[in-house]
Amino acid sequence: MTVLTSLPQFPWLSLLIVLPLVGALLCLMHSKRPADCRALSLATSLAVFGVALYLFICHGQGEGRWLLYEDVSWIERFGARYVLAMDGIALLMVLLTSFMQVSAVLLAWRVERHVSSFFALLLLLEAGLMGIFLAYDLVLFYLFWEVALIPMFFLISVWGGANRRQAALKFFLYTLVGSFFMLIAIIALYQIHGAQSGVYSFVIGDLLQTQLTAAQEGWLFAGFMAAFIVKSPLVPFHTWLTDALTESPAAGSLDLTGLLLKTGIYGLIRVAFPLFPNATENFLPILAILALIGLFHAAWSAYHQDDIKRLLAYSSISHLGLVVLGLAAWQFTAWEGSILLMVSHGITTGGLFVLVALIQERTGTRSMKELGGLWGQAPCLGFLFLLFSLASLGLPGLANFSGEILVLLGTFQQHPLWAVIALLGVVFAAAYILRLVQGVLWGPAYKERSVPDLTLREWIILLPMAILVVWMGVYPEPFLAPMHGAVETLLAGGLP
Amino acid sequence: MNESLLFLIPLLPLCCAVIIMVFGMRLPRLFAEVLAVTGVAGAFVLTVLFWGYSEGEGTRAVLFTWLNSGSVDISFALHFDRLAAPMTLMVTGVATLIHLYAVGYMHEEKDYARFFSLMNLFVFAMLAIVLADNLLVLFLGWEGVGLCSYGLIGFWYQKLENAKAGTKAFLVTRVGDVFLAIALLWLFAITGTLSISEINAQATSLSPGVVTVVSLLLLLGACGKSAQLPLMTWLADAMAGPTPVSALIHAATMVTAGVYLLCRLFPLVSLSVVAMTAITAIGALTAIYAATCALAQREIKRVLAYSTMSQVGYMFMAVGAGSVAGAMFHLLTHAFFKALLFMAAGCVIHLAGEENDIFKMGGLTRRGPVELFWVFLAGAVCLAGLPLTGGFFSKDGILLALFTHPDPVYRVFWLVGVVTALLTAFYTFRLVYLVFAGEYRGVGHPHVLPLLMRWPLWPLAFLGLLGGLLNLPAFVGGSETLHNWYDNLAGRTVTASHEVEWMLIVLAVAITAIGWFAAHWRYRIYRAPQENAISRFLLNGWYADALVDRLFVRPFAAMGRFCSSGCDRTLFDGTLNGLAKMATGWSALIAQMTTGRLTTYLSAFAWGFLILLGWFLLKLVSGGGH
Amino acid sequence: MSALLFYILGFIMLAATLLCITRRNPVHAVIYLVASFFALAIMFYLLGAPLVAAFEVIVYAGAIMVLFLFIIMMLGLAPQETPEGPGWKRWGPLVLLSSSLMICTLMLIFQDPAASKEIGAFYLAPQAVGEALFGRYALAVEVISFQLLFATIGAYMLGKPLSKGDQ
Amino acid sequence: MMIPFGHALAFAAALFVLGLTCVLLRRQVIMILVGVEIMLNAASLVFVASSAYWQQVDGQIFAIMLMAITAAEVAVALAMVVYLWRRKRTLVADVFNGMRG
Repeated sequence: MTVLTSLPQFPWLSLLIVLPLVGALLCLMHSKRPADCRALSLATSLAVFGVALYLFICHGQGEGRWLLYEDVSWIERFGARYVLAMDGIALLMVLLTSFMQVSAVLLAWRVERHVSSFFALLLLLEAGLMGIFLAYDLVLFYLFWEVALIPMFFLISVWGGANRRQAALKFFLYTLVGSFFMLIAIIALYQIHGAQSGVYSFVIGDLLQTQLTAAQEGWLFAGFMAAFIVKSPLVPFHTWLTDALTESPAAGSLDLTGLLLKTGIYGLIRVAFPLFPNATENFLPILAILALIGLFHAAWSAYHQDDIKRLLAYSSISHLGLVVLGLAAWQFTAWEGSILLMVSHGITTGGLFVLVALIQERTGTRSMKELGGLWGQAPCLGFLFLLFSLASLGLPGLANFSGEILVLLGTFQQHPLWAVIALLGVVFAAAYILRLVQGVLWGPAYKERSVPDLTLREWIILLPMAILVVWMGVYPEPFLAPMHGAVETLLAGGLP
Repeated sequence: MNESLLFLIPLLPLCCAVIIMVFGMRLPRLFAEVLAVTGVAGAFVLTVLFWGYSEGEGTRAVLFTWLNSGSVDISFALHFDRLAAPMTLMVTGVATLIHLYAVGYMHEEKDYARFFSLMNLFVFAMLAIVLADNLLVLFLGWEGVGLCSYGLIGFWYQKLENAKAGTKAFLVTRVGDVFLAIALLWLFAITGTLSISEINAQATSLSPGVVTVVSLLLLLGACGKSAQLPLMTWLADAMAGPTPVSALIHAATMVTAGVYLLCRLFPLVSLSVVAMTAITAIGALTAIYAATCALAQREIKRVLAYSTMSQVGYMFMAVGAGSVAGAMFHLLTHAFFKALLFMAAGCVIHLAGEENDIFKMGGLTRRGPVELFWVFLAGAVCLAGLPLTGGFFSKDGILLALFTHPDPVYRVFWLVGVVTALLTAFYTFRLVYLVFAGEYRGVGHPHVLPLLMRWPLWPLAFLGLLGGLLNLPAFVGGSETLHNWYDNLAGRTVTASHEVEWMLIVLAVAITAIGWFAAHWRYRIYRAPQENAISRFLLNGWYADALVDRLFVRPFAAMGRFCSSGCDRTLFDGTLNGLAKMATGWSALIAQMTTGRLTTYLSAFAWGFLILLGWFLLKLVSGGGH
Repeated sequence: MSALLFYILGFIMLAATLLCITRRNPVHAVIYLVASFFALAIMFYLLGAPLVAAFEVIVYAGAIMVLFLFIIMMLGLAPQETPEGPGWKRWGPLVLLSSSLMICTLMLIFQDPAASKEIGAFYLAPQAVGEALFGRYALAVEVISFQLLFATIGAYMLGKPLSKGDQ
Repeated sequence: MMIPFGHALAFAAALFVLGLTCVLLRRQVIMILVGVEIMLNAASLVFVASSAYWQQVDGQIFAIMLMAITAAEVAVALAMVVYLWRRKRTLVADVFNGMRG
């Protein structure tokens, strides 16, 4: 292990996790005063965002493997340590999480039932996500993995739509089964490593040195992949997502699509690939095929949907297919593109989900048959909807394109055929997105209902997202720069 | 002056677009209009001012890094050279006139902010294509053009058909974009750069097979934007947009982008004989296809749309025959007279009381200002290729290039070009006769033509008629200005004996005359059209839409249904529900054993105890005691 | 002599127990059981455990079984459990189970060489037991005393009159 | 005393099996408890016999503790019997099947 552990510094990373937890607790303690809860959770999420922003600006360009590292002994008996580590990729994910969380809190402003619990769960979810992105010890990682799961389950099952129970249960079972395999693999790896070296440890950095036979590596890798593939989600393990996204409350779907889905891919990058390089190498083509199937399957399915939320859920699956494809290409540019796309997809699809929630609030429907002509009634809303849709469609100059083109440029250098097939998927993306835009914005307006335009609060949610979408499309350099070093080390496999 | 000021040329329309988009509805209408026109006119003036930069190898300017990751290092960079300069001038110039016209045309439209901001954005995107230094910036403009056409064709979105036409334009061109993107990725993979000039420089060192494939991909990409076979179906429907938009799409922006792309990458494309032949073949096929379709159209703008397709086919043929100068020459003259024709058609439609059908027009010389007839005629004779007009010289140059090409197969293309010219002359004059000759057959009341819709036509008529001077052939005493200006970028120098040239000219004149006379004979006096299978076939564009629908759209929708209902609902969810049912069944079975009765549990415990004991015993017996 | 006595007592104990478990009247059953415990107490004495024997009589036969009797009488339990009595179907398998258990256990016991060794003469004075109990096993005694306390509290809680909801 | 250790154990086993039979055979809760007592006594017998066999005090100690624990158990169990009787006016064990799956 590195000697970074001894550096005395302020525990910024712990702060990122502790702050939302404290916020959640305070929310629960003020359950009688909903207004306070709102203000409190907004303040908390803003504070977390502030910390993340500070880290991005002041620690974004560090030397060495890690930008920040914290290591405290935790459960000594088992060799589980409280290790948090942040590299460029984690930094981006942390930034995205804290940013989306502010939006989610603002979006949930009008929740009426069990306000304090809602915000507490939202903040707990943020803590879990932060933990996933920062943990560098497998027990800790698994712990946060489950911590992030539970609030989401309640968010869906209590505040969700008509079919919420079933959707929540489906979500819970899928992810739980996946993570169960991961748990087994974690323990097995721990045992193997301990028996080999005599040092029983869960820290990823220690486990990297484990010598595994091909069969062992394959099985352990499969265990981890079960969790990550379900979470990513790749076809055919994706049906939980469409239901969960469709049924969950607005803030929940924002977090689900923007952040929770990324944990699966992040797990691939941070845990599965480095720990099992040989198995990874063998598995990459399969991963690519799964990704491509997912990309096309979801694009086709999206075209058939009438419920706009469900359509967006499929579009998420399709985009994440491209992200996974970039990872499977195992190429520097493609990886950077994938990570960038992950971030930008979080923002664009997040924005779309916000807008869908607003549209549903105003019109009471999500069916394209009953929508249309919104542009004339609420031009600002329509404009932003168009903007995010176009970004999602991969228009150059908007956020998703930067990631997509990097993925494709990188992938083509390794596997031209994959890139070409993926490009065909781009047309399909255009097909369903344009169908969405046409169904929502164009056509005759429904005269019997009036659709008010965006309010100030909604502007505050959407405007930063819109600005980011353009910024990331035109000048993604600030987001690309921090990850260069991290991607390089991860690809080389030469981790400390 | 600093060369990065060159960025003002595309950024001026962009900034105006953004300002209008954000503040348009809050500011007075006049402000938005002035801003829109100023943006484009400013770009025109700047182009003139910066003309000097284009000489020699041209000037490169880098704004800032766009994407930087690993070996990818792409900047927002532009390259103002001899190929880009005239194109920029044309785009901004024609677009300025169109914008002026649009101010008049849209004076009753309430949603003007969206319109003008999209128009300015459109010009920006086209300038990005023209000025791009690397293929990614070009791709930015390329997609941007698609987006703007989407927004503008579907501008009157309340009618769902308009929105659908816009969507169609975006989607069909996007299919072409995919091929362009593949070419882009491929070029990057083999050359390690996306800079156009570097790719052109490295072209000779690439393997011929790769060059051929990449060129064909580029061709398909160009086909999408330039509405060539097989990706041409969107253009006719694009008439759903306001007339200034049609003018912009057909004359200054969008459809010419494909031709420009091929000219830009000509050093690469020209290396492949197969690709060059394919380009010519596609151009020729489209030219004759569109010309036949134009014969039977009833809507004035559709006739013009098909004529555009046909004329762009000529430009493709020119590129295929190796004459970049010829292609660009035709592109420029075509831009002038087609913008003119569209804008005049807009006036005509206004006069006919928003009537599109040419069979319900007629006698419009007497209903509106007579000058309209003259400017429309000026455009028409250019299109028909009447001698001494701009269109005549540019088209003749292309036919000459085809005729003199060493490969004998080009004679076939040349013949197609000649036949197309005949058809062009025929349908052009058919249009003129149906619209202007005879008595008025419609019922609509004429609208008043605002001044702004009238005077922008004059400069265009002037340019169209005298456009030939741009590149007057040597044998009629010209100096081939454009060809010399392009210098080493001009492609193959067409050399032919004077006899051949004169023969071709005489032939062209004869053909135009025949077309005119045929139209004169058939349409001078109005006769009601007869419906028959052939006319329906041509009217529907050879049923290409239906074919596309059958071949692609329906299978796609079916696939969507299959994936969503078939796979997800039935297969995946069904399997899981089955598993869940099975688990529930098992659990019910096990739950039955949980009777809740103490006695059951106790006896189960006792039996278990017995088994345990028995096992011990067995172990002892098999172990032979201790 | 004492060996013979041991066997006689053993058979008395088994017979009393058998009668106990087959009586339909619970009062009779408990009385037979008391008899069985007396026999057992004397067996304890023969095995050199006078203190345990005394406790067996005082605590088991004297206190616990009397408690049983109290409860049975207090609740006025009917002698008959079920009108038709246990049928073959019910106790046939039980006899099979019990006998096979018995056989298995006996086989297990007697295959061990230690089973045939004789128990030597042994006598443990109550004082020695007391010293061990409050010396080495003091902590265990404390724990058990706690348990008795809790049991008392538990019995008290259970014995409270039912609240209305439970009825 | 000249009896083999095995015989003492055999008596204990027989007592135990009788107790178990009682537990399984009888339906009344109180008789089930009686069966439990019988089995506990069988255990006591083993403890005491072992104590004599190994000449050690511990077996007897455990027998005494067993009695103490049994006393506690019986106290609670009989209290429950009373409780159950109050609720359902019967002590037939099969009636109490509230834990049914």
